[in-house]
Amino acid sequence: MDMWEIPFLICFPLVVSVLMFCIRINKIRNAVAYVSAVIIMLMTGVLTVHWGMNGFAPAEFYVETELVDHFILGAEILLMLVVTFLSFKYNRPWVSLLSIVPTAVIAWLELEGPELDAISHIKVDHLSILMCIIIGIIGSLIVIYAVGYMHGYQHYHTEIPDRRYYFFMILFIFLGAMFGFVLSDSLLWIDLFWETTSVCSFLLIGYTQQEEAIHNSFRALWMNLLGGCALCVGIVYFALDQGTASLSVLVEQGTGQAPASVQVAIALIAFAALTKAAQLPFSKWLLGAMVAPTPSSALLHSATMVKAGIYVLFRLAPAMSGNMTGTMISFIGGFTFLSASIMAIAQSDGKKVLAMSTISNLGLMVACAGVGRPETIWAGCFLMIFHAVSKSLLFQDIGATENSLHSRDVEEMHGLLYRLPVLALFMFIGICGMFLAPFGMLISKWAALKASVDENNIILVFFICFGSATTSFYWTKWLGKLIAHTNRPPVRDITKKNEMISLSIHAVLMLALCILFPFLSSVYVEPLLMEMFSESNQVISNNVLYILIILICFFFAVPFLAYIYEKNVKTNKKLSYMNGINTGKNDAFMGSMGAEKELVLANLYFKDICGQRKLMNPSIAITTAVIIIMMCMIIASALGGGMI
Amino acid sequence: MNIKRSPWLLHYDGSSCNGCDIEVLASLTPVYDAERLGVENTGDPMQADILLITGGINTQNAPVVKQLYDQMPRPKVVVAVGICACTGGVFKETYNILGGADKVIPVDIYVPGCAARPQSIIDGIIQARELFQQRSDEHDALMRSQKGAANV
Amino acid sequence: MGFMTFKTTMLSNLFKKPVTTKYPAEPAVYPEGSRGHVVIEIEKCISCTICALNCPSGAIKVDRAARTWEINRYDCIQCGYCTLKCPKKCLHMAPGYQTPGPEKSIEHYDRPPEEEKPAAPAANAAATNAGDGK
Amino acid sequence: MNQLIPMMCYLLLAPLCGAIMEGFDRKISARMQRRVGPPILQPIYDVIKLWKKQVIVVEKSQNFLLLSYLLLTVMTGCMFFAGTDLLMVLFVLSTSAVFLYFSAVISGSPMSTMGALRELVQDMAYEPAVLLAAVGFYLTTGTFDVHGIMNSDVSAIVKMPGFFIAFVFVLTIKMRKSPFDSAQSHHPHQELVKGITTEMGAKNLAFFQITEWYEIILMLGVEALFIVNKNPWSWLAAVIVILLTYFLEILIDNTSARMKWQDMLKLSWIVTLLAGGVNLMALMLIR
Amino acid sequence: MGKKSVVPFGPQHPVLPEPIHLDLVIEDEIISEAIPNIGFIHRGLEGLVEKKDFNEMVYIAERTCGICSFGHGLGYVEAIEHVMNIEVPARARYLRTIWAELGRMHSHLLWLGLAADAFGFESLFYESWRIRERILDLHELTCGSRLIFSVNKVGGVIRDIPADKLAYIKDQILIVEKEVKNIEKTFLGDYSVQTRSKGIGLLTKEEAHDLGAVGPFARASGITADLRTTGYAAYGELDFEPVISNDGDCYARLDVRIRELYQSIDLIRQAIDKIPEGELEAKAIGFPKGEYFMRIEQPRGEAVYYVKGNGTKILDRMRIRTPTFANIPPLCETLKGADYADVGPLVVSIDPCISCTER
Ligand code: SF4
Ligand code: SF4
Ligand code: SF4
Ligand code: SF4
Ligand code: SF4
Ligand code: SF4
Ligand code: SF4
Ligand code: SF4
Repeated sequence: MDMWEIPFLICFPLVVSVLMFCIRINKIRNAVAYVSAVIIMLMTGVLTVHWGMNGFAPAEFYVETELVDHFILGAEILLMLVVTFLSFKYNRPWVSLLSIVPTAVIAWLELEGPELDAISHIKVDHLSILMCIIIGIIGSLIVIYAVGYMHGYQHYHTEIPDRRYYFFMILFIFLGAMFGFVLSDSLLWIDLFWETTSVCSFLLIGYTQQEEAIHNSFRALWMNLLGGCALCVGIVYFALDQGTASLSVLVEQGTGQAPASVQVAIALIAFAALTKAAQLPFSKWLLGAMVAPTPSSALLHSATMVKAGIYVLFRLAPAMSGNMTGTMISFIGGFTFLSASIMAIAQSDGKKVLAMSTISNLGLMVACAGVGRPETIWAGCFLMIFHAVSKSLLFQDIGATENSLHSRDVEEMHGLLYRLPVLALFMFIGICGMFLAPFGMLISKWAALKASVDENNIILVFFICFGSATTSFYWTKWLGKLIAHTNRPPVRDITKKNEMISLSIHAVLMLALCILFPFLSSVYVEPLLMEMFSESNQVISNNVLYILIILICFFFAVPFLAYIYEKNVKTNKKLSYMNGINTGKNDAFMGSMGAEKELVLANLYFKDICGQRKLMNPSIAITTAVIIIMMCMIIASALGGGMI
Repeated sequence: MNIKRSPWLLHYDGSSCNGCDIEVLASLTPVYDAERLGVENTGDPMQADILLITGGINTQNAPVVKQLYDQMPRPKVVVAVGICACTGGVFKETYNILGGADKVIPVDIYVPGCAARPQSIIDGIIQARELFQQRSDEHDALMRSQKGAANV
Repeated sequence: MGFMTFKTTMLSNLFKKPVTTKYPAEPAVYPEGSRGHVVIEIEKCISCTICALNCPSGAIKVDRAARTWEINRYDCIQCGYCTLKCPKKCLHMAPGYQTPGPEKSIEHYDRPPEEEKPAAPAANAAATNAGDGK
Repeated sequence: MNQLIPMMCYLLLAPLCGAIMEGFDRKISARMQRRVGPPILQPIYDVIKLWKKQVIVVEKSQNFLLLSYLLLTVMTGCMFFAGTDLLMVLFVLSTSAVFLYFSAVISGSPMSTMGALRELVQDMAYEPAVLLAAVGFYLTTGTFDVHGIMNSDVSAIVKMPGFFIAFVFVLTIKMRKSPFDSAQSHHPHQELVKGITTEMGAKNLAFFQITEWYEIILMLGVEALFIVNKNPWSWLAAVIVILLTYFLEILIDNTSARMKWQDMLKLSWIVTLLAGGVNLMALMLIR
Repeated sequence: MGKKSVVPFGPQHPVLPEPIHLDLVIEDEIISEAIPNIGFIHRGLEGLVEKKDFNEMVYIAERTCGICSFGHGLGYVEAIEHVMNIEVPARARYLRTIWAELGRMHSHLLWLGLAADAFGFESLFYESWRIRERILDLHELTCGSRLIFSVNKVGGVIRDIPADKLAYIKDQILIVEKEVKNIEKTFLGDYSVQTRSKGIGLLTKEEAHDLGAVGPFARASGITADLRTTGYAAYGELDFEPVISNDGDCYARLDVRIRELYQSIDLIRQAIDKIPEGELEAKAIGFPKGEYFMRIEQPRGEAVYYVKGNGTKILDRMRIRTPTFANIPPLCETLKGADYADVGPLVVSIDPCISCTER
């Protein structure tokens, strides 16, 4: 059996990226990008169908890859050169060390190291296909959106040199690398793709080449490269000890009584995944990534970069269940979930709220992976799906809103539903998707809660109970801003058609997911769990799922029917209550100085209690300490156990 | 339907000397306890049925009084408490007092007294709630007759 | 410092009789000397207008020619100054208050013609509900 | 059938019970303050009155949002009394709370917006305790199903007194009782005037009021879960415990000042963490 | 714009029965700016002096405010008496003192109730006002009216309090004392009340002095200022010390006023014990000519009455400076940085009387 779609999906974006770089006429390049995005989307579909026709069974390919291996090594060295060059150019030479050392080690392993077992380098199963679908659909939609967005962006930000060819090039490299990443089973390949995403994100964040952007991009780079180092050390140690570099073998050996090298490798790889998934203490790179143009934030946050970390953790999940690595990961994840959601409360910059909530949601997924039981992975998968769609929707929407409103501050969105109705509606759907009841996010949280109770993970139970309360808080208050009544004049909506297409597809996807969600669970996610754990506990019984479907219909129907009913009720309008000193419109009152004063209503932010400034450093300190201590304990116990 | 059992008050201090003002409050406290008549003292014109106004009207509070009255949903009743609210009282000759509450809004019940005693205020509320009921009934009758007319 | 320090008071209050007066089910009681409203012994009045001139809120009107004495109870502040000033001491403060009403009525008293022997005070309809304490 | 009867009972009787309980509440409070107080049926009179008043709103959508709030809450209650999954009930309940928030902020008026934000803080304050209580039920009885919990051998409270304390503590928030009534107070004088309900009048306020009743009965139902077990006598115990807590809430209401939301959040989280946490740890250890 | 809200507070606001308006700028419910606006209640009372004779003005001066109405009447007549050089008989001075202190008790109890109400303690509000009703009954018993006494006249008082009523007053204030002791435990000792009063609205002694605070508000910040020590009415013959506290927060203000209640009770007892028999009034002959500033201690602090007569029955000028007027600048100082939830309690903590401020 052969699946030609796989190399296509990995290589095609790379080819397109070269095209992007070469074509300097915007119209043509846009058209090519558009078409390529559609092709990628279609191919993802074809891959899925093809694989499905083969019976949804895990499949392995490419055992003999001598040539490709050399190519991969070459690419790795190329990446190293790029990093070294840039770090010297921008005066941060030490960063290059983080790239040179692991590359050298890997090169040594490949060229001089012992002969490794022959393994299949590519593996297709439920999880990787799921990731492919997310990358293929969301990623491509983001490209389509970027076509419209970057046009407006460059139009309004004249101070930023127009390097769209470069931007699109990196976008496509990114997509290719992500496909490669989720489809590879060879740890060496994974390492390359890993480093590629790190470098691409670095380049994307630094796109504007302004001081802040460069600063933030280097932060992202060193954090991710640090993870890369850990990954690399883990791989080499594992490979030297066990004579193979296969991820699936690693996981297989990791379940049950694992040899020391496997334990250490898993811990190191999981640690690497933490950096990629922007968990505390490494969350700052994701926050800094906000300086980049919105499509890249959307791409980094929803579909690709951070999901890579989650993907790795999901893969490792069976090997983390019940051991110290799992405890560490679930603690870090839970802690990040809670503290990032608390910090999100203090943010009023829309993009920062999204960033914080991304970190927080990823935390929950990481925690799910750390517990490593079928139930939690079930929840984790749904969290991932819903998060990908709604975050991507929100990021794109906020970008479009910023272009029209010239601000992305949540406070400026007062009454947005009256001023920019379409975008506000999309935003509304996206936010609802993030936390409201019939939407999947909340149900996933519910499942996560239940699973962690089952696993006796007390701390996680607390994190989830409190975190879910804080999460609703910051989302709800944002939603409230959108719908508040205002008489301010409408804003001209200058959103491009491309952006609208992408946004609408996302919104429809969101609603569809919400309704199809029980179906998805039984058809796809449960087999996934079977594959991973060879057991599948139904977290939420079918019975409940049916009730949920009814609930969902009801949920959509109630406001609708209520609306229809209330439409005919005669109501008189009145002025809002302002202690008796309205001036006839609802946006102002008679001020103390005898002149009309504008009414301003701001949300609560608790900036003194949960501001980033207050909480970030303590959180980083706590998590760093936990990671160092736990890592030492894991390594010590693994090695110690080995010695005894 | 009997709606007079639940007259909710809105109290606004026009320009009273506090005398009537605190007597309005006193009529809600244990010794007089207007709540046994179903009274609730809301601070919100949206939810009020009876506007108790104390003190006269001056140039600055006239728009406020008018506005509060306008924000009350119908049916509604206005009670002027104290002679200041009735006529301007001792202050009616000053330059700043325009007169009683009836200068800007229609007053239904006048409660005299300086300061108006809690008993008088309770009397005023009782009269006001009868009026409240009556207005509601009138409105119902009107609606019924309109419906009847439409059916014919 | 304590928590719920008021609980003993509240619980014991629960078993005490409310202090609420039953008004209007029971009539209000006023102590002697309560300044409720002004009453006039109209037959004693000499229409000197001193009361009207001195009333701080201008509630009294006296018409010497028509032999009338009028009071607007919606204007009277019950200060009692008129009773101090009246040379014939025919004004008094009596307990009990003017009933609220939908209109600001003026109470009107006619002095009986001089020739006639003083008869019952002639008060018009508006006067009947005055000072009955309700 | 078994599920339908309690559900119908809830649907029909909850507002009535809620109203009468509130009537008693007002009467008892009045007596504590040495007043006569309103008639027991006063809350019902109020709602009837509100129903008949002219509807005026700042923003028309408020009507349907409040109606949705009512319907969703009622639906959640029905789900609970039909004996479904407790966690689902709680999560859906949190969604209905969002509708209340919407109906208040949509007016764009200062008092109701600030009240609504405080309401959100209150939601944030009580949610962990309620969720933890559900977790506690699961740990003691092995199920999230209301039916299952009811049919356990011993009352859940035996093993989860800490959760019970935390739950009763946050019940004060849910019942909008002083000291935790910063979003909307039954007392006439509040710094936010009528808080979250400031822009609700007439029928809309009636909706709000009725929903409150449904919600309180639902919360008391959850409380009953702590007591009820297989033994029919436990029902009587549950009723007694509910009445006692209700009285306790009235007493608390009458013996405390309104705390600021900051203090409320701090206190309720601390109580939840301590009472709930110790209990949870104990439960997980003995499991 | 950021995260700041700009919202109105008042004039119609249930926490403050009187209309005062504040433009508030708040962030996270913390006030960063508060601009007050008054005038909703201005009547122009002092202008009436041009239309009413100086005897009628007594009744109008009383209506400067219905709460310390007795004090206003007192301040005004004492000012006139000084202008006219009238020696007020001792019994009248003692009676005035008793009434003034009864007035202070009713005012402080009223304030305690309103303070409890402002921080949302309904039953404590009701309890305070229930106690206050006893004092109001004493008012009515002795003067014929619950609030507006109308017993002062230039030269003395109109009514006497016979011995049996004095004894009755003594009995009643004994009961009041017990009841106040009971609510004091809650006002000063309850945890929930303390969260709303301790450390709230701090005003240091220096600030209080520089911004011109008066009355219990100033005394709670440690300033020993009590005009009763000047000895008007019969205060010169009674024994008392001004009540002060050094904390300068809302808690101190509660504390000072509660202790002043006991002080008033003590003063009334002393006055009843010492009251001499004798005339109630001295004849006032002629019309006032000349001017005088009379300063007295109202429940809320120092009030100043200025009168200027020209030898006719119509005065030239009458001016009143009231305690709340002096207390508004320090209030605005304490509002900055306060919580929105504390606006009500803080404004109430100066015991605001907008009515007399705006007259
Ligand atoms: S009627 Fe008298 S007591 Fe009432 S506000 Fe006017 S002056 Fe004051
Ligand atoms: S009591 Fe006073 S206000 Fe009334 S009529 Fe006599 S003088 Fe005038
Ligand atoms: S002062 Fe006396 S006698 Fe003169 S008019 Fe008046 S009531 Fe009559
Ligand atoms: S002098 Fe008086 S009237 Fe003139 S501005 Fe100043 S406060 Fe206003
Ligand atoms: S000083 Fe007299 S005349 Fe001048 S504004 Fe004041 S009250 Fe009027
Ligand atoms: S400064 Fe004093 S006297 Fe002058 S207007 Fe202002 S308050 Fe009146
Ligand atoms: S005396 Fe009057 S004008 Fe002069 S500073 Fe004071 S307030 Fe201003
Ligand atoms: S301070 Fe207040 S209570 Fe005293 S006289 Fe002035 S307004 Fe009245």
